[in-house]
Amino acid sequence: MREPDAHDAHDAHGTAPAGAAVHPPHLAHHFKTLEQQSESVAFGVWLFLATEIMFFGGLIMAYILYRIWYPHDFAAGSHLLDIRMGATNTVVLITSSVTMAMAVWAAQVGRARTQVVYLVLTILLGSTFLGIKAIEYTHKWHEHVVPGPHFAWHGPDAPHVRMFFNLYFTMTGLHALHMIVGIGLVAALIPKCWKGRFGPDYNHPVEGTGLYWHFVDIVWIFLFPLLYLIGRH
Amino acid sequence: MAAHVIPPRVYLTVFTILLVLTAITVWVAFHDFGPLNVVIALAIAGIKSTLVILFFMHVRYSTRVVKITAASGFIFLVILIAFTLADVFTRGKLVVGK
Amino acid sequence: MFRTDFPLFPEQASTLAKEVDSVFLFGLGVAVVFSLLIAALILFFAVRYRRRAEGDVGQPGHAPAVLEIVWSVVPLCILLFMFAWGARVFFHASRPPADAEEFFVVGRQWMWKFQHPEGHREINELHVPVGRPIKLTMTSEDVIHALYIPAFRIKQDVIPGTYTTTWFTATKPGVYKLFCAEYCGAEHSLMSGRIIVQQPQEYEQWLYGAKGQQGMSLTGAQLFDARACNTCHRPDSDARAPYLQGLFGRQVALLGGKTARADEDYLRESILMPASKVVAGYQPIMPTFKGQLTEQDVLELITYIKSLGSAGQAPAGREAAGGAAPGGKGR
Amino acid sequence: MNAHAGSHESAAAAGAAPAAGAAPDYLNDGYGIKSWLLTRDHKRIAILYMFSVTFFFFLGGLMAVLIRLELVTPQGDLVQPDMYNRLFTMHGILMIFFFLIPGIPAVLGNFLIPMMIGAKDLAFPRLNLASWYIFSLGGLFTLWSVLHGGVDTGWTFYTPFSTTFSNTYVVTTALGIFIAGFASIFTGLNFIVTIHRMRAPGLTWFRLPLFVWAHYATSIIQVLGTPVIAVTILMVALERVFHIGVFDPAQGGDPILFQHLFWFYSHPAVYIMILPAMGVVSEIVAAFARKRIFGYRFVAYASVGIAVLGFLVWGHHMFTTGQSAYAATIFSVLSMLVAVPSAVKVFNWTATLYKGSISWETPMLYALGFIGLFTIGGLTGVMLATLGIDIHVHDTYFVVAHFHYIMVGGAIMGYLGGLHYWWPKMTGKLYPAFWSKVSALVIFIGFNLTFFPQFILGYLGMPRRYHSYPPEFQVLNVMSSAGATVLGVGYLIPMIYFTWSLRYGRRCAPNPWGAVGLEWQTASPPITQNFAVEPVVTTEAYDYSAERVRAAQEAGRA
Ligand code: HEA
Ligand code: HEA
Ligand code: HEC
Ligand code: CUA
Ligand SMILES: [Cu+2]
Repeated sequence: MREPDAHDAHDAHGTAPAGAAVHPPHLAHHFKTLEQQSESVAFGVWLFLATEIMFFGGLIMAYILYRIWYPHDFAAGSHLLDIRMGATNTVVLITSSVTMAMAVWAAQVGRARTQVVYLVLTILLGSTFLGIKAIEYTHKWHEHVVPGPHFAWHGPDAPHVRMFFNLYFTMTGLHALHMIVGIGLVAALIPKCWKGRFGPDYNHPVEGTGLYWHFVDIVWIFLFPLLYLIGRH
Repeated sequence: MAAHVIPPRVYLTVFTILLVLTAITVWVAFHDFGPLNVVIALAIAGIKSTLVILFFMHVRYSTRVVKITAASGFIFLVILIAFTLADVFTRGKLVVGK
Repeated sequence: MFRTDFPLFPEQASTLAKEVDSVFLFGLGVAVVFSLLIAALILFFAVRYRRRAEGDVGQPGHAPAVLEIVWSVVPLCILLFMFAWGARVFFHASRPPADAEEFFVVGRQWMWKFQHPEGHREINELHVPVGRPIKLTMTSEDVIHALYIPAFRIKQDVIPGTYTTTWFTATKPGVYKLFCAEYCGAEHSLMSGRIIVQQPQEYEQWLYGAKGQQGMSLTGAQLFDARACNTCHRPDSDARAPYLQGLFGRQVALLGGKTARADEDYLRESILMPASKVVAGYQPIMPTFKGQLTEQDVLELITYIKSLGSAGQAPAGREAAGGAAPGGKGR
Repeated sequence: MNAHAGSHESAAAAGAAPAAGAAPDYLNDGYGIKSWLLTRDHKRIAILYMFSVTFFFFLGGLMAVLIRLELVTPQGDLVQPDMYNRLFTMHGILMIFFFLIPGIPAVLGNFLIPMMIGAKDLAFPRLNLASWYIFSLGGLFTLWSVLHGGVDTGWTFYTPFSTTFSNTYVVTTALGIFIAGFASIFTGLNFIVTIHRMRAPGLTWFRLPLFVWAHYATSIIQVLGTPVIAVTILMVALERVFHIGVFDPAQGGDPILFQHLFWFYSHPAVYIMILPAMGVVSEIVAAFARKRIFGYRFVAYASVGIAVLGFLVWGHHMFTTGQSAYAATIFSVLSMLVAVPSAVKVFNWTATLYKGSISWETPMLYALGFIGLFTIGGLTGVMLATLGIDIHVHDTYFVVAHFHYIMVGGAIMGYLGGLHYWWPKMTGKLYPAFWSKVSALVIFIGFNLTFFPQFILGYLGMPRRYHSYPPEFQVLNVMSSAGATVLGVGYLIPMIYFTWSLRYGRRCAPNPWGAVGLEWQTASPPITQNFAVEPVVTTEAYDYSAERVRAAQEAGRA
């Protein structure tokens, strides 16, 4: 559903209308040309990403407001985040974006094995990101800043620090969820790549997934400075 | 096929720039530029995401509607934030007795 | 019991009512004129140009740009005029006059608590003198409510965690309905009350008839002692906390370089969440009083602090203009 | 828009003659439940949606009936206050999120857009089907909540009442709305891509029917606005379950932030509800005045203008909530601006009637009703946007009357007009003309009787969401309840004759109205592929020249 699949079966409606005799195998019945189809898919994915921007936007709005209201508490909360892990994760995710871009490139030039290699790399990097995130989450648990009954903060204004961590966990949690979905989408591509389905003519599933993956990367590019880099000096 | 195939060389260049920018943003965070810290951090994030959008996501080579779509998400987000903050910053500011 | 007589227009009982009604009547006029115009044109055309024969078609008309401009610009001008007029009334309604007497209102599910500046408390009922501007400073103990007095044409949401204000000058003695206009739960429709507007003498009588009441600032002062605020907030030079005299209305320098204006919200926050805005030059040692003081207590404390003088009308011997801190500590 | 003489005639001929071609119409292209539930045909999906939204409409209507019954007397005697609060909440939620927002786009838009642009289907047929399933899933969550006792927060979910005080099924309902929101997003996304990429040769932007323009504008809002309500409602759910505190003043959160986020979507959402109806009205007025819509380009731009400007005015729901007075001023002036494109539309429709050839068929009656009632609703909206007036009438029945005038008098009139106009297209059957005119009249009268008194009540100061009220408001309330009964009957009549017509209705000609839209150039009901031969368009939209109309009528009779 992330990647609106226009790859509809074209046999559903019985007899194809006259004149549609030269319908390439990857072309859904209601499109006229492969180009029309792949442009539609890319455009569709982009619209979906615009939606996603607004989705994260609501949270970012809340975050900005409270950060303006409670600067010290947010800085105090932020200091507890491990900047090395955050930075490492940024690098990991950017690298995964490159491997994803390379996978799309490999599809465009029709190299099946290369595609698979890059997609596997992307999955590995994505998993690394999630692994590091999981370690961070456990640290936070031991530091008693995970929202819930376990939360404990020994400083002034615990509620506002808790607000920081609530937002931190909601935002990074939703981001991680998107990562998981992304890994699933990439994994779903691999069998088809292996069989050499994608080439110069037909590669929009890879491209669409790639767009999604890069978007998730962009979200992190913003989350990292917003969450980790407050008042460090 | 979004016809244009971007050579891997471009990806590697962008990748390098992204890494450098990440390093800069971390470095900046540990130095005090006053209120500029936030501005710099967000500006760098903006540049990084623009690079990703233009090259990794091929928007530089895409049709106009895709460009507009990509931009519109951010524009409407800015509208949401700007108007809401316009309220928050001026709340309770109406001076008594004027 | 079915009433056959019913009002079509609400009573006007405040200075604001006339203003609101004038804009309203203007808006209504615009609405009626344009609705009738459109309806008349539609009906006229639909009859006049009804289809007479099966194969008839309309006469293709050319749309002159002038026409489009006219029917965009004319409504636009009317609209901007309405906006400007409405905004004027609104600003008038949002800015209490400086000499308004301040009453306090606390809303909670599902009742209204009022307190007069002299300290008298009422529930679901408020006595006010006619002809004097009255400012209501309001907060809520639970959810959002809204104080609505139709005859005065005022309405303002009452929000937990912050203060909102509204004001009115009643013009006619009488009893007026008070509603809660913001949905607040099961008995939202029963959260109503009365505003009793009296002649000033009557009002004074009523006030002094209400026995055993003392001024809010006095109860506030007692609380200030009872809660040991005065152990830190003292006038002497080795006090651990800023002296609060002349504080109200001033710009306060905060830790971290920002400043804040010491209004009601600031005072409230300073008492309930002291660490969120720490005064420059002090340690954040003030304990939070959240959960220990009722909204009522907080209001009384605030009234007391305000009674200690405010910026611009500082008590003798201290100057507010220079910003020099009482007790020599930097602010 | 239409196919020009040469090629469209071949299309019409091929499609129109059921006997001539091999392809069966879409209703007969496969039978059985599976052929419906797994269909990817936009027309069948539209029908699925039609059943869903009709169901939700009557459920919401039933609650309206109970609301009006309760309000016959000033005391709260029919139901408990708790129950009353659930009734209006569920009424609002069902009507808005499950009836009107999907209503016209997912039913009429879904059915017609591909045909109007000469395409075989929407760009993403599977996504289209998925969106119906997603919508149904959201509906099930909401129904589950209704059956277990419902929600009592008002459809606006204001915090902190909804997050910390209500003890009803807020989370499940919120989830229902969250899920249904994605259906709306996917529909919008599908439309945008389709309109951009799938137009028939020769069909340039300014040859598109205004119905398509209106849906294009609507889709922009669906795509950019809906995610914000999704995340907001998600935060409400998180707040209820994990107490994340973002909207809870007790934890330093700001309840007004919730209102900003909520209205950032929900104001534009009112245009999701009205723009498609405006599109319908443009089609009907052109077809029954046999005239090109006056100022076509201005009407087209007005749709997009409303959609974009509509994002800048949300604060007008918050004038008295403690929002800053400066922000309120900005929002007020912007609200005034958004009324201008609406005015442009109303004037252009009216001007279209001038020297038209107007026939008083049922769809036209509904469309004219729309124009009148929308004008009243819109002008009272402008009064609400005037700051000085809103302090008095905010959260009173004046507001209730305003939005019912637009949504019931406007949008539903538009929807019903559209159904009556395209019913022969969708089903190939005719409904009884007499009864349909009666229904239009009954609905118009019942509607005004129901909601006009509410304007007066509102200005008198009767707050909304009131289970009981002071006795002096009774007469007007009784009038309103009486009107609602008439209105309810009015809605039942079409329900009956539409159902009747499915079985017993006369088979209609492919083009019973002699309309020239591309959707009328093919069989009624259309074949699965819509057109046997891809149409080529060489003329402007609404080319109601005498020859075209005669040709259309002849082809129609064939
Ligand atoms: C389909 C739905 C729909 C539509 C289209 C509109 C359209 C408009 N609405 Fe409405 N509105 C609602 C649905 C809708 N509204 C709902 C549901 C609520 C209540 C929500 C809740 O709290 O539960 C509401 C509430 C609401 C409020 C808040 C009231 C309050 O709670 O205090 C306001 C305030 O500004 C407002 C304004 C407007 C305006 C200015 C328009 C404009 O777009 C109207 C423009 C149209 C015209 C102006 C008419 C045509 C013009 C002419 C004929 C030309 C002549 C014109 C002039 C000379 C001015 N609306
Ligand atoms: C699309 C949106 C839509 C529609 C179509 C309607 C339709 C109707 N609405 Fe509603 N309404 C809202 C959206 C809508 N409403 C919203 C958003 C609110 C605010 C909720 C809130 O405050 O949170 C609201 C609130 C609202 C109130 C205010 C409640 C309050 O504040 O206390 C009232 C009161 O009269 C009302 C009445 C009606 C009536 C009489 C109809 C009629 O048009 C309904 C007609 C339909 C039927 C009657 C059903 C069909 C017929 C039958 C089932 C047959 C049997 C019936 C009879 C023979 C009588 N509505
Ligand atoms: C343990 C000492 C202590 C007690 C007890 C105490 N305060 Fe404070 N208070 C402080 C200090 C220190 C500050 C300055 C730092 C800060 O803003 O937190 C302060 C600041 C304030 C301020 C803001 C003053 C300014 O100049 O802006 C207000 C108002 C206030 N206190 C009110 C009260 C009230 C009312 C009470 C009793 C209910 C109280 N305080 C009890 C220590 C105390
Ligand atoms: Cu209190 Cu409604
Ligand atoms: Cu609105």
